[in-house]
Amino acid sequence: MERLDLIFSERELDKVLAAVDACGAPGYSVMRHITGKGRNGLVVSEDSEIAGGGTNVHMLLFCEPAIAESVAQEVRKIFEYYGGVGFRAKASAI
Amino acid sequence: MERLDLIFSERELDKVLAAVDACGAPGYSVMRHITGKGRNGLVVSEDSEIAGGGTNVHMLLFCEPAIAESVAQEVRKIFEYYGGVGFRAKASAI
Amino acid sequence: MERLDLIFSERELDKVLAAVDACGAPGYSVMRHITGKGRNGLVVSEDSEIAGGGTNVHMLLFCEPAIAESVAQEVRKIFEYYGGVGFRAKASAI
Amino acid sequence: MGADLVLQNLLSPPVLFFFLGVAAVLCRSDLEIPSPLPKLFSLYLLLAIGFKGGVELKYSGINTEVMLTIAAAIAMSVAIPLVSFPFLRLRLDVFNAAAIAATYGSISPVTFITAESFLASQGISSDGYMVAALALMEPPAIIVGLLLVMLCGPNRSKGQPGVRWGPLLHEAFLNSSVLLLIGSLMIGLLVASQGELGVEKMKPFTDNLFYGVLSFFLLDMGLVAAKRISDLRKAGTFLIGFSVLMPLLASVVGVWLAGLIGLGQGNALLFTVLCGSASYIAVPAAMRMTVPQANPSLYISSALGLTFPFSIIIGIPLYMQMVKRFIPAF
Amino acid sequence: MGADLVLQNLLSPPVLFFFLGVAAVLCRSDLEIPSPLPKLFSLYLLLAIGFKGGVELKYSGINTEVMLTIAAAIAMSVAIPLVSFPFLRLRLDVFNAAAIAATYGSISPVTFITAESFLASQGISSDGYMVAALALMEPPAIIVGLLLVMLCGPNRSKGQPGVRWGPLLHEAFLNSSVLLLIGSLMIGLLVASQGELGVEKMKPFTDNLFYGVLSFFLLDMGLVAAKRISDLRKAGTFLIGFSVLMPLLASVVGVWLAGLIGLGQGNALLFTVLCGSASYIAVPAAMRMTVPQANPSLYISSALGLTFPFSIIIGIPLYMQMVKRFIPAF
Amino acid sequence: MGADLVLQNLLSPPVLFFFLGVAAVLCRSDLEIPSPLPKLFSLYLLLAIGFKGGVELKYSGINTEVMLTIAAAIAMSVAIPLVSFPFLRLRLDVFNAAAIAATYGSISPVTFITAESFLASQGISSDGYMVAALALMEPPAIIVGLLLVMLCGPNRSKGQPGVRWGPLLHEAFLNSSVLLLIGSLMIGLLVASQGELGVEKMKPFTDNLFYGVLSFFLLDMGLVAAKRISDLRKAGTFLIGFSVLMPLLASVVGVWLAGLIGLGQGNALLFTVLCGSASYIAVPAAMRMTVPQANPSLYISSALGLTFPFSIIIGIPLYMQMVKRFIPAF
Ligand SMILES: Nc1ncnc2c1ncn2[C@@H]1O[C@H](COP(=O)(O)O)[C@@H](O)[C@H]1O
Ligand SMILES: Nc1ncnc2c1ncn2[C@@H]1O[C@H](COP(=O)(O)O)[C@@H](O)[C@H]1O
Ligand SMILES: Nc1ncnc2c1ncn2[C@@H]1O[C@H](COP(=O)(O)O)[C@@H](O)[C@H]1O
Ligand code: NA
Ligand code: NA
Ligand code: NA
Repeated sequence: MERLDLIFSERELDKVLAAVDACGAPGYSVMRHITGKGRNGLVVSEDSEIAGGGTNVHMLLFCEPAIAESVAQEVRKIFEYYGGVGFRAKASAI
Repeated sequence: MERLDLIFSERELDKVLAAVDACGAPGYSVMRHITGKGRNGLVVSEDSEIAGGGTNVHMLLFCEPAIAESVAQEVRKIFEYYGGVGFRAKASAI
Repeated sequence: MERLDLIFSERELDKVLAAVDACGAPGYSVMRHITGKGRNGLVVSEDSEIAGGGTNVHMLLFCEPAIAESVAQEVRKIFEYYGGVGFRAKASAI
Repeated sequence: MGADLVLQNLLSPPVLFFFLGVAAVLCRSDLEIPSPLPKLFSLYLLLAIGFKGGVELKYSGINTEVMLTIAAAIAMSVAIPLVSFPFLRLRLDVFNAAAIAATYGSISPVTFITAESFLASQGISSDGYMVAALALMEPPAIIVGLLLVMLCGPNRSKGQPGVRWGPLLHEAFLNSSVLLLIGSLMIGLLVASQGELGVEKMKPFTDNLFYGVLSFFLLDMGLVAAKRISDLRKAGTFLIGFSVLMPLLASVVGVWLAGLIGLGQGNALLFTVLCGSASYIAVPAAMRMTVPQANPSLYISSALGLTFPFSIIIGIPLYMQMVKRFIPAF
Repeated sequence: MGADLVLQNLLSPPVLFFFLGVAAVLCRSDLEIPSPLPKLFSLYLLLAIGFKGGVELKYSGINTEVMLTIAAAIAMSVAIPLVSFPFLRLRLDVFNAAAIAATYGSISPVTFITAESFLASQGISSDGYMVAALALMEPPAIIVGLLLVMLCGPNRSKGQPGVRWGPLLHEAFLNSSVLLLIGSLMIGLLVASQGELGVEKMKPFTDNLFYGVLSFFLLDMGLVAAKRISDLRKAGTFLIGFSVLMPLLASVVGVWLAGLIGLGQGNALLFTVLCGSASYIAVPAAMRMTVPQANPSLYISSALGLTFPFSIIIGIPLYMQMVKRFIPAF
Repeated sequence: MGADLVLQNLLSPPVLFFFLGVAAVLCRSDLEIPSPLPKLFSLYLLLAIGFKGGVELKYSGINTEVMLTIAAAIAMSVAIPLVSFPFLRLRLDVFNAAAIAATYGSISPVTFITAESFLASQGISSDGYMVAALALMEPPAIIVGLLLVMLCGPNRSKGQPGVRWGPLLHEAFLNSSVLLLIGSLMIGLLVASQGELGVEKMKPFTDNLFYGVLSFFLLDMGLVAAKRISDLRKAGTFLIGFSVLMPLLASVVGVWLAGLIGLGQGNALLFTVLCGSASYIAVPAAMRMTVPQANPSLYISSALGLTFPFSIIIGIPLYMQMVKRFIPAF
C-alpha cells in the first residue's frame, strides 16, 4: 500500500478531488487551513484567507501503488501550473 | 519505531483514546476538522458539523512496533463497527 | 528524499521556523490547533488556548537527507528544552 | 388568501438569505461560512431561544394547557416514527428505515425559530413553554428509533456490541442541543424569577441580535441544503416523496391535536411546525452512535436537503393557513 | 483646515484600532485574531453594508444620477488597469503587471466602509446606490486584468491550459464578495419594499453593531498590513511609489468625475475612495486562479500593506478636503 | 445578610451559565464551544472592558487616588508571589513553586468583569481606572516569578539557555492580553476626549452586548474549569488548599489596603477581586516560555479549576460582604 501526501492551495481542491476520484482512489482525507512555504520562497500565511488567496490543504491518500501512480500523474499536471507539492511513501493498512 | 495514522469520526475519539492509552502509547497527536471520503463513497464534509454527524479526526502516533501492533488490534474492532481507517509505516525519532 | 514530522507548542513556532529556514529547507507546511499527549503524560487540549498555553503545531517537511539531518540537529535542542517531538521517514516526490 | 402569507414569508430576511445561500451553490460561487462559525450561530440560537422561552415560561406559568401540550408533543414524537417505519421498510433496510423514522419524529430548532419570527411579523403571540415541548420531542424519537432496530433488526449475536441503554439514554437526554436548550430555559426561568434586571441586561444579546443572526445562519443553511439536495437525487423519488408527504401528514395531525387541546393560533402553529419538521442536529448524532449501520447521507440529506427548505418556505405559511382555518383567533 | 479632518479621522475608533494592530506587530506582541474569526467579520461587514445599501436604494430609487455614477464607476475600473499596466511593465513581467493593474482597478470594501463611517461622523449623508457601484467595480477589473495577459503575454501554446472564459467570467461575477454584496443589496431592497418591519428587526444586527465590528476587523487589518509591509520593502521603491501615487492619481480623476456627474459631497467622497482603493479580496482570488504565474505577495502586499493603510489614514481626509474644495455643499 | 448577596450572585445569568457548563461536563454531555470561538469572546471582553475603562478614565481623570490605587495594585502583585513562594516550596520544586506564585500574583480579567457586572446589579458604581490597575498587575507578577527561579533555582550552567531579560520583559509587557487591554484603554481615552459621538457609536458593541457575551464565555469557562478540576485532584490537597486559602488571604489584605487608600465600595470590591484572583491567560503563556520546566497542568488547573470558580461563585459576594463591613458607603 502507498501513502500520498498532497499539499496545494484550497483554490484547486475541486480540481484535485476530481482527479483523485477519476483514478479510483478508495478514500481520502483533507485537512484545511494549512500554512507553509514553497517554491520561490512564497509564504502562505493565515492572512492569505482575508487577502483572498486562501490557505493550503493537505490531502492524505492511502491506496494501492497502481492508483497512487495514476493519481500522481494527474495531480502533477495541476501542480505544475498552479503550484502544489506531492510525496509518496510506503505504508500498510492496520 | 512505527508511525500509525488513524482517521475516524470525532464521535469515537474517546473510545480510541481509551484504547491507545490502555496499550501504553508514549504520546499521540490529534488533528480535528478533517473531512474526507471512505467506505461506500461516504463523504464527510464540513457541514456534517452542523448536521450533527461531526467531522473526522486524524490521530498520529509514533511508538515501538509492539505497542503499534496492540493499538492496531484494539482500534480495528472500533473501526469495523463504527468506521474509520488506520495505516502503519516505518519511522525513526530524530 | 526524507519526511520530517515535527510536533511542538505553537509558542516555539518562530524558533523552529528560524532553524528550518537556516538549514535551507526547500519548503514546509504547518498545521495548527493540534492537541495531544506527550512526555510525563502532559495533555495539550483545546482549552490550553484559553488558558494561555496555546496548542501544538505539526510541521511537515520534505527535503533531502542532508537537510533533514541538520534540521533534526537544530530542532532537537529546542525540543529538549521546551518540549516537542520529531520523526523521520523515507519518502519520494511524485 | 394564502398567497399573501406565502409572499410575506418569502420576503422576510431570514428566508431571503436562505435563498441567497441556495443561489450561491447553484451558480457554484465560492461563498462559504467556514467552520466553526456556523456552530457559533447555532449555539447562540439555542441559547437565546432557551433563555427567552424560560423568561416567558416564568410569566405564563405551568398550567393544564402546558402539560397537555407537552404530553401531545411527546406522543407525536413517538407516533411519527412508528407510523413512518413500516412505510420506509418498503424500500429500505431496518437500519436506514429506523434512522429516518427517528429523524422525522424529532424536530428542527431552526424551523421552529423561523416560525416564531413569522408569527412575530404577523403580530400573533405564542408562549414560552413551546420551547420546552421542542426540547422534549428529541429524546423519545431517539429511543423509539433504537427500539425499532432492536425489535426488527437482524440477529445481533455475531460478536457485535449489544444494545447499551446507558449510552443511548445519555445521548437521548444529554446531547448538546437538548442540554443547552433545557439549561438555558431553566436559566431564563431562574433569572426572570429574580426580577426584571437580569432579563433586561441579556436582552440586547438574546433579543435584539436574534433576527440578524438567524438570517446569517439561514444563509449557511441555504448553502448546506443546496449541497445536500444532489445527494437526495441519488436516493430516489421514494425518499423525496417521503420527505414532503410525511411532514404534511404530521402537520395535519398536529393542527387537529392543537385544536383538541385548545391552543391559541400562535402556539398551534408552533406545535404544527414541530410535528412537521425533521431533526438534523440531535438525532443524526445519536444515530451515528447507536445505529452506525445506517447511511447518514440518507437521513441527514432528507431532513436537511428537502424537509427543511420545504418547511421554512412553503410549510410555515401553509400550516398558518390551516391553523387559521381550524383554530379560532381567540 | 485639513489638519482638523485628518485628526478627526485619526482619532476615530476604527482607525485607532488599526494602529493598535500595527503597533502589536511592530513590538512583536503575540496578539492575533485567529482564523476564521476575521472571516466572520468580513462576511458580516459585506452582508450589513449590502443590506443597508439595498434599503437606502429602495428609498432613493434609481434615477439618472444613479445610472451615471454606476457607469462612471465601471469606466474607472476599466481605465485604471489600462493606465497602470504600461507603467508597471517598466519593471515587472506581464503576469505581475496585469495582476497589480487589476488589483488597483478594483476596490476595497473596508476602505469604503471606513469612509462611510467618516462621513457619518461629519454629519454628511450619502446614498445606498454607492454600494451597487462598489460591487460593480470588481468584475470589469478582473476581466481587464486577464485580457492584458492574453494580449500581451507570451505565447501560451506550450501545453498549458488556454484561457477559459467560462471560469473567468464566473470568478469575476460570482466570487463570494460580489455575490454576498449584490445578494444582500437585493435582499435589502426587497425587504424595504415590504415595509418598515423587516428593516427594523434587522437594524440591531446590521446597524448598531456595525461600527464596533468594523473596529474589531480593523484591528486585524492592522496586524495583517503591518506584516505585509515588510514584504513590500523587498519589492522595492518602484512598487511602493506606485501603491501611493496610483491611488492619488485615480482619486483626482475620481473627484473630477464626481463633480461632472453632479454628485453630492457624501457620494463624491465615496466615489473617490472607490477609485483610489485597491482590492485585496476578490481580485487576488481571481488572479490566483487565472494568472497563477503572478506572485501574490506582490499584488496582495501592495494593496494591503500600503494602499489600504494609506487610504484609511491619509486618503479619506485628503479626499474629503479635495471634495470640499471642488464640490459645492449642496 | 450575606446569604442574600450570595443568592443574587448565584442567580445572575453569567454565573448560571457557568454552572450549566460545569453540569455539562459532569453529566458527560458532548456540549462544546469549539476553538477558536472562545478566543473571540475573550478578545471581545478585553477590548470592550479596556475601551469602557478608557472612556471612564477620561471622565474621572487621573488624581492621587488613581496613582495610589495603581501603586497598591503593583505592590500586591509583587507581594503575593513573594509570600506564596516559600509556602509552595514546602511541597513543590522551585520551577513549579515560582510559576504558581506568579500565577496568584497576577489577575483574571473575567473574574474582574464578573465582579463589575455584580456591582452593576447592586447599583454600586466603580471607576474606569481600575482597568488600568488590572492591566498593570500582570507584568510585575511575571517578573517576580522568573526572579524567583533565577535566585533560588538549580545552577543553570549545563548548556541550557541562560535567562534572557529581553524576551521576558517583552512577554511581561507586550503579551496579547496586556497589550489589548492597555491599547483599548488608550483608544477609549482618546475617543472620549474627542467628544460623545465616537463613544456613542461604539456603545451597542462594547456595552449592550457585553453581558450576553460574558454569559456565553462563562458557559465555556464552566466546561473548561470542570475538566480541569480532575487534574487538580491528582495534584493533591496541598494545592487545593492553597488555591482557596491564598485568594482569601490576599483579599483580606486587599480590603484593608482599599480602606487605607480610601476607595469607595465599588473600587474596593474590584481591587479586592484583583488581589484574590489568579491569572490563566498572561502568566501561563509567559511561564510556558520562560520556565518550561514547570508543569502547566499544575498552575493552569489551580487557577482555572478552583480559584476561578471559587472567586466568581463565593468570592465576589464574600468580598462584597467584607467591603461593606469595612468601607463606608460614602
Ligand atoms: N518541501 C516541502 N515540504 C513540505 N511542504 C511543502 C514543501 N514545499 C511546499 N510545501 C507546501 O506546499 C505548498 C505549495 O507549494 P509550492 O507550490 O511549492 O508553492 C506550500 O505553501 C507548502 O505548504
Ligand atoms: N484510503 C483512504 N485514504 C485516506 N483517508 C481515508 C481513506 N479511507 C478513508 N479515509 C478517511 O477515513 C474516514 C472514515 O473512513 P470510512 O470508515 O471508510 O468511511 C473517511 O471519512 C476519510 O476521512
Ligand atoms: N509518540 C508521539 N506520537 C505522536 N505525537 C506525539 C508523541 N509524543 C508527543 N507527541 C506530540 O508532541 C507534543 C509535545 O510532546 P512532549 O514534548 O513530549 O510533551 C505532544 O503534546 C503531542 O501532541
Ligand atoms: Na417532527
Ligand atoms: Na480602485
Ligand atoms: Na492576584
